[in-house]
Amino acid sequence: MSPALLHGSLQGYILVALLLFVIGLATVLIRRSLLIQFMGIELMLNAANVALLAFARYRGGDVQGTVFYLFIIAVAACEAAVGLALVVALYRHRRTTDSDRADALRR
Amino acid sequence: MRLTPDQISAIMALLIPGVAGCLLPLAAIDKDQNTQKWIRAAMFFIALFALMGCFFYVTSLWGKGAQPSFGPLRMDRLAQFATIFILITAALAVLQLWDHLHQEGWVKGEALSLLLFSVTGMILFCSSTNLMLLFLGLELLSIPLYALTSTLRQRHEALEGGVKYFITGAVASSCFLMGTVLLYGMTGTLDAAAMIPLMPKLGGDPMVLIGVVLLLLGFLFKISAVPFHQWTPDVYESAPHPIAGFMSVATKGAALFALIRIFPAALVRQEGILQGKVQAALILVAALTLILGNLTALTQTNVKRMLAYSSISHAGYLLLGMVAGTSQAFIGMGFYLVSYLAMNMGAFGLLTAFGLAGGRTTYEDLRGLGWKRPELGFAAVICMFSLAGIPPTGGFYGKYMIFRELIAQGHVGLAVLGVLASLVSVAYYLRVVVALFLEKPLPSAEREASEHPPLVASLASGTVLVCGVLVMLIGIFPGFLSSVFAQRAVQEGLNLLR
Amino acid sequence: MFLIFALITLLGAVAMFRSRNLIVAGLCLVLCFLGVAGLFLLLANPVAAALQIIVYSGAIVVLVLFVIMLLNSHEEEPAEHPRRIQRWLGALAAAGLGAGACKAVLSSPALARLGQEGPVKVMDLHQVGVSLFQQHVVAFEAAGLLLLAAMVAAVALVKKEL
Amino acid sequence: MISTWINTHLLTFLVFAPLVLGLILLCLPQKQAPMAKLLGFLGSLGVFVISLVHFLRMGGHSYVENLPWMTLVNIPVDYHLALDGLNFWLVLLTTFLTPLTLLGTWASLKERSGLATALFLMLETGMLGALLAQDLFLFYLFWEAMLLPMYFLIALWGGEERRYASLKFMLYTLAGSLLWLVALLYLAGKSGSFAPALMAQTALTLSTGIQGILFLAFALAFAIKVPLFPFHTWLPDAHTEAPTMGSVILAGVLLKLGTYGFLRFALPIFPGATLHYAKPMAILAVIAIIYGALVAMAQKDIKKLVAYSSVSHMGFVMLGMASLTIIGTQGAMLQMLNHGVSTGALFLLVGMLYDRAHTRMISDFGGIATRMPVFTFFFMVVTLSSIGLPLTNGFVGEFWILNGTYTSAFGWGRALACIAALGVLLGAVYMLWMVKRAFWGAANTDEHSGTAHLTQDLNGREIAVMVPIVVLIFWMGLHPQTFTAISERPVAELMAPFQPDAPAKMAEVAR
Amino acid sequence: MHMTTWLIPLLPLFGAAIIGLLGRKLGRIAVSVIGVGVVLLAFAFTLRAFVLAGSAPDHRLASCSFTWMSTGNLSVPMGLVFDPLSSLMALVVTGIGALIHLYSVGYMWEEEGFARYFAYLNLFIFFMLCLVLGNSLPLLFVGWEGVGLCSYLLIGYYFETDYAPAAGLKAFLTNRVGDLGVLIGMMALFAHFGTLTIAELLTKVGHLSPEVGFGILSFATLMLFVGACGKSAQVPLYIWLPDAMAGPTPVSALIHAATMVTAGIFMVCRLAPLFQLAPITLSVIAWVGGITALFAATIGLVQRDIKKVLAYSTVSQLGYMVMALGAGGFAAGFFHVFTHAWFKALLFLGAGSVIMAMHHEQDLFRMGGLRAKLPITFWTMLLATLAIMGFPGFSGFFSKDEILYLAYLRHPALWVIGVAAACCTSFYMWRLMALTFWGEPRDPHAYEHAHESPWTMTLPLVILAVGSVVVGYLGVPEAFGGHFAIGRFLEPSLSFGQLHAHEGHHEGPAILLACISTVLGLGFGLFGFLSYRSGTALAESRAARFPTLHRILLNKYYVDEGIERGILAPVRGLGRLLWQVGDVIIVDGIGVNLPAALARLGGEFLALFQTGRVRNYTLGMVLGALAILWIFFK
Repeated sequence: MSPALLHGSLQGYILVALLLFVIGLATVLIRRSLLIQFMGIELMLNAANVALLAFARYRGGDVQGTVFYLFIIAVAACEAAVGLALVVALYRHRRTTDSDRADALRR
Repeated sequence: MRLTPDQISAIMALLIPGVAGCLLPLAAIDKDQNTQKWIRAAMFFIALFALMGCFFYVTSLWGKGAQPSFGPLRMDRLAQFATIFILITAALAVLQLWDHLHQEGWVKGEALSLLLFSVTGMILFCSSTNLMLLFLGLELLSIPLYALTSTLRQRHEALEGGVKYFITGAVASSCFLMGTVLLYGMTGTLDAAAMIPLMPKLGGDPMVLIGVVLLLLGFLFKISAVPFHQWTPDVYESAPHPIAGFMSVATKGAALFALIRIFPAALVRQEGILQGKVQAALILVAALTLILGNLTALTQTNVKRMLAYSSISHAGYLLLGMVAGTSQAFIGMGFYLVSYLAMNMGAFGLLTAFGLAGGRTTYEDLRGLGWKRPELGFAAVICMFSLAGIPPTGGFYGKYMIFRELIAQGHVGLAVLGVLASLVSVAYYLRVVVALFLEKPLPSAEREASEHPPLVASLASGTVLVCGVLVMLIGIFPGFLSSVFAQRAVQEGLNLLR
Repeated sequence: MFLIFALITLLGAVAMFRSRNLIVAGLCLVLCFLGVAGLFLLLANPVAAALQIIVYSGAIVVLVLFVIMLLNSHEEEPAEHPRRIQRWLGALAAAGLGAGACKAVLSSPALARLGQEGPVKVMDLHQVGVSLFQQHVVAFEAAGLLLLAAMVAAVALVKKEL
Repeated sequence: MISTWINTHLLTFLVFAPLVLGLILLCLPQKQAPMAKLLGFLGSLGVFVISLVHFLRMGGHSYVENLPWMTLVNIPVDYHLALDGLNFWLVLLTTFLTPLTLLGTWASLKERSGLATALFLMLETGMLGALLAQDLFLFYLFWEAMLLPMYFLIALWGGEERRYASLKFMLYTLAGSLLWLVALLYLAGKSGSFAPALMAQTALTLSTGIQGILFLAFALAFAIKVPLFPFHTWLPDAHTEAPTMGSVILAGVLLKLGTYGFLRFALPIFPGATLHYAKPMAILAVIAIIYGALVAMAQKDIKKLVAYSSVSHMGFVMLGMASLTIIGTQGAMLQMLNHGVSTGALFLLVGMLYDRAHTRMISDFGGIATRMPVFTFFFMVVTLSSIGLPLTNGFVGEFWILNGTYTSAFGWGRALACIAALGVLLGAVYMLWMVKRAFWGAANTDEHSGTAHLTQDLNGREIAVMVPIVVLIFWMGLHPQTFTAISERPVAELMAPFQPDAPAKMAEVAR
Repeated sequence: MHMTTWLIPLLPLFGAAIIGLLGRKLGRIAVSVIGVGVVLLAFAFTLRAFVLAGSAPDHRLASCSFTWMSTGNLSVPMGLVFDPLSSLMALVVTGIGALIHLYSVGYMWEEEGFARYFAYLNLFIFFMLCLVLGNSLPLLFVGWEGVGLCSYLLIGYYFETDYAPAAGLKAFLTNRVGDLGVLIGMMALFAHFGTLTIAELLTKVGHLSPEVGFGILSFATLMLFVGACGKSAQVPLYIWLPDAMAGPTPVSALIHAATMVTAGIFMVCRLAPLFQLAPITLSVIAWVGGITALFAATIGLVQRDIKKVLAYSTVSQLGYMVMALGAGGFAAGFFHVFTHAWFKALLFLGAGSVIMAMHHEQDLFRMGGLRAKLPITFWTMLLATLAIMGFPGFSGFFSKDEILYLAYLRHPALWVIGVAAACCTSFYMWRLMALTFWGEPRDPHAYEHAHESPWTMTLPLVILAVGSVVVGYLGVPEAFGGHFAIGRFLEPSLSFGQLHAHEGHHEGPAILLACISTVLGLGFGLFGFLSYRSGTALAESRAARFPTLHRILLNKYYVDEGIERGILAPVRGLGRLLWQVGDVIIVDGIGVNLPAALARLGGEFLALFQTGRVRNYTLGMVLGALAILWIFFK
């Protein structure tokens, strides 16, 4: 690894973003709890945020980046609302937040 | 800040359903919506009115030949075509929803509001090349759909479907977002159109490639192409019939229209390396989609799941159009989508029209129904044959145009795969026909039917008939749709970008 | 500094991924978000950093924790089946993606070129506002609609009377 | 005014009049089934009369309707119908058999007979359209459109195994035609047109290998329809399960579309490939002749036996065509009509038997002749025509085909002709053996047997159906020129490229 | 003139149509009048045409009406030709036909299907005339198959029984095997000569240089001869003829003795110039004929059914005729056809008369002593017996000896065979006569009621008897000082002006040979007569002495069983096999249902991935993305 990477070059940020993205994805893939999966999704969105703002910074402080970031936050909030509402509603029926147990629909 | 008339006319198409979507929850707040039929009627009326208004507005735009724009929002012919497509689908879904929600025993006005929001999102999704707008459109169309899937939340399957859709959908959206961000970062612009000149320099860069893949993933998910399809059958099964139909048609359509706009024009066409790669990926996905969609549909016992897999297989045919990648192929896709709209809304509407509510949607439930309502049965037959691509129905011409271009581009093998797939599809579409006409209802089903006479679903029946007629009309006058509408949409819409 | 915040971020994420207890996971998520906010500061974007802390760490994660409490499911339920294939394939895919990402980032010439560009420009809220309401007004409207839609959806999903 | 319209748009009228009539019948309420049947019969009879009158007046000029229809994906599609020597009699056969079949099966269908009549008329539209279409795309449309009514006829009014049979029928035929569609689109893409003439020009520019593949794709679709061995297995099922009217028209006209397709499209578009594949085709045809006959011998169900006899007879048609001689092809043309009349009549007769006895098993019968002499008379006449007794139609066709094959240019013509002639013998074996078991002998008096139910001989309506068929059988046997003169010249032109002395022949024909 | 010639075949057809369609309403008398009348009229017209043709310069009278079938270079006219051969044969057909029609009126009077019978019979005359008079091979073939059909219908006349339809079917199918040969022969001739009109064909053959096309000629003629074998009941296709006795007796007389079965010989004569150029075929013909003659005669020795004896006798006599053809004696062969027509018809009709008198009893061993009861029948049959055994001065004598002599010229072994067959013939004929008319009545009850037949039956007997005696004098061979008049008469037809028949130059010991054969024949006749005159006891004891031989002969050398096991059963088995294996397993199973099952199985397998667990769905997406990434980075 080059020192630049360790000291905050663009590549470093992007790397962090992608790793964050992958960790989020892994969470969705491997964890069973719907709530944790949901958190994984939030991680993925955040990874995009990191990358977005890093790019914006290296694109000469592009305002679009921050604007987009605002929208992403809004989207994250919306997803949080709907997602958690779904989880709660499902929990009311099934008394579980285990995604593996919600497998009535298959084949 | 002042809006110019051009900007206003560009955003009007979004505003009409959007505002109506905002209004509807006001009516839904009233607890009496369960008892007061006029409130329900008013809600449906508002929704329909909004859709109709928007429809007439956009058709007038089309008629005038106006292609207004508002910043990154471009209401060009392609967008107008897509908008009309989405609006008709939504209108049919709303009409069917009236009957379906009554069959399910209660009514829920929020569904209409969500539907309108989703429509707004779809229109937005189809009418821009700005990736930020695209992402917002994607979310605006998806988030209401997550909830719509779970409309019938007294059933746990409905919620399960919603959750599954949400998780997979959110992952796909995140991927789309990541792709957007990466492309933005590498090109410095969010406008796909503006990326064109930069692509030759960047085409081989790994970050760009990753970005393109992630972006593509978002689209393919919405199109429900294999292997991004697995939510589809579960979600369709759990969703109300009209919503499932709406999702299968409008979502797929919107994603494809957006794909037509973004990929060939902005990313692929100008750049040799990328084009080859995207095409190879699309070939793989399309082939997988065709095989899996058709084979799995063959084994289903539930009509709705069959229709879900069938919609996956149709995604395969449509993707073949993307593989061909010529403007003629895009015209074919537009054509295909319109006939698909008619036949698939007809197919899903059938379930409502025959009064199959409460999760009863197996072939067994359909037995002998065609004889009870011959006109519906007839329309169903037309829709099924059209889905199977047998002339002289609309479905045939769509396939014809796509295969024709595919072959002209040298993908004969894929075309053969396509026709073999449609051969397989005939078997399962005919099962519906067989069930409707060939078999007498089971005695138990007869008894149940006599105990619970289905509500007369006149609106849904009407939509099915309209769909049947539409399919036949498209089949008889294919040239009209293809040259007057699809061709102009693709040529004038995409020319604007180039 | 970058290294510290990056490590906070990633370790927070990994800790969330690993934790059995849901509440602990939520707290790890907060940690991760704080790390991200720190990164934003390093990227000369205090606006974003603030929003990150307020909205994400504040609102969203709290919402999640709230739901965790509400549902009373603090621990992940024991698995019905081990599903080893899923775990291993998932882990493998994630590892592959991670490795691929590292390789891609390091091997991307365009990225390296971009990394050497330009002076640092601190983001201020005014700029953002102007851009938001002039260039991106359509997107803004759409985002508003989106929030409304999400609200309606959430209400429709969980309100008492059907 | 209508008559002038018909005069100028005769072909369009012929093609679509049955469809319109069928749609009208669909709208009639269920209770009006007798009315619907009557209307259907009279209407189709009218179509027949009009076609007959106009065709007889045809004289020198031929009917053509050619309008540009639409342009799909850059390739124009024409609404091009034409009546010429190749399809003249097949069209008349179709319009003739339709009312006849409706009359013959008047009492067969108890349930929803109005709907069946409507479907039947739609089927007529499909067949006439396919026969008259000169544009390949139009042909394909009608070709596929024929499937649907037939599918429903089998699936809704069929026997016990109707689901399997109808699905098999559908998928089998679609499998061929879909692959053919790919070839069609390929060729259309190269030539930019669906006109056979242009396609033929384009095909010449393609490499031999590609021509061969395209030809095989065309041939597959047609061969399945014919059906040529080994693509024949849908036929026995479809025939056996189909109601009488379906079987009649399936044997009478539908199968001919396969051989007609060869003649009209596959041969002229790919002369080179045709020459190359003529021998394999002829071999398959001979196998079909023998195989169909041998398998027919093993059948226990009369209808299935007749179905397999169709395989054998259509093998003759294929053989005649594959001989690439004028005699053979003319024989094939005639044999198509023969088979349409004879086998159609056989199915009608079997249907009449089934209506009375509700069984078709040979073993359930015995001594039919003692109960139904008139029926036996007609059955014998048709049987004899089917086994190719001279002076009936069957002989002339088979004789020409065999002679054509014997003189064909490719090496094995003589041997093939001799083997195929065995089919004539075997035909007599299975038909007359069946006749012996079912018709002769003492009447089967067992109460559950089929013979016991044969209380009534043919009634006036049924006799009225059979008489024109018998007249035709002898007419075609005695004066085949009536039916082949018109195709002499087109066939000669068609075969000209395949003759060893092609240029000289062409000059002669021109003269 | 031309119109009246057309009336010759059309009159019977007309009669058949009228009787067939209106028969039940007409009544028996009208049917008889029409049925017999049309044939008589046809006979009259034939006689006229015969005379006219005889007086024509080239002995030919041709009438052509229209082109029957024409396409490409194939053109077949529909026309009649009267030359010596065909007009003579037509005379036989209509003449003897008329007599037998007349006879049938009496014989069939009681039958239910009287009208049907006459319709068939008239139809038969029509087809036979087509065969005889047709000017082209296809037209000949029309008659050829048509008489086969009528034979089928008439054999199966008693269709309520089990055996009659089976016999009819056997006859038709065996004939069809022969027809196949004719068909192939026609194809070969057409392919080579480009015409199927007999006159043109023979003209072209005349111009044929000997080196070219002999192979094709051999092939074609061999194939044609296969047809002749079928129709004229030669080994191995003779099997149908004995069974054909299931039909009414007049039918046996007309069709299976006098006319139809001789069609094969007629056809070979018709195409004699062709056959003459094919020496291989000729020798095949000769040997087949000889073998048939002896083979059938030996079977005839032990048969108990009176009609079966006559049937095997017919086969044997046909063998003679064929042997004559093979020896190059076309005229001699045809002469025997001519004489045979008289006496064999007479024998059958006589047998019919006996059978009727005995109330449909056909077993010789149950008859006896009928001489007194049936005097006319007895005397006429006696004359016929003398004729068939070749008693000097009777018709059979001349024709048979001419044949034997020609056979000797061809190969002495053939002569030996012929003489052996003649001895057998004498033996079984006298056995028949003795068992029927001499001895004690072995069925007293039937004997009591036996009485002479009505005049409609006896009149034909008498006429035929006269013929049996005298027609031989039309062809007294040159060896006996005659001119072989019939041979000279037929010359224009047989040689068609190009080639000379090999007949006529008699060398060698003709008289001696004739004496030997006659003496032997007489001796065996006497032996037969003496053996059976007093009853069946002597015969039974003899049968007991050679049980194996007797059994083999009685079972007709097990040929039918052999054919059943060797050909029919395997073919039927093959049909079943092809159906159950070829269609059901291979084409349907592997070609159709297997792909369908595979598709379904594939669907089931793919559906396994639809686990219902959302993690799996996401994993699928990720793997898909990985795959696409792999494509992108490849």
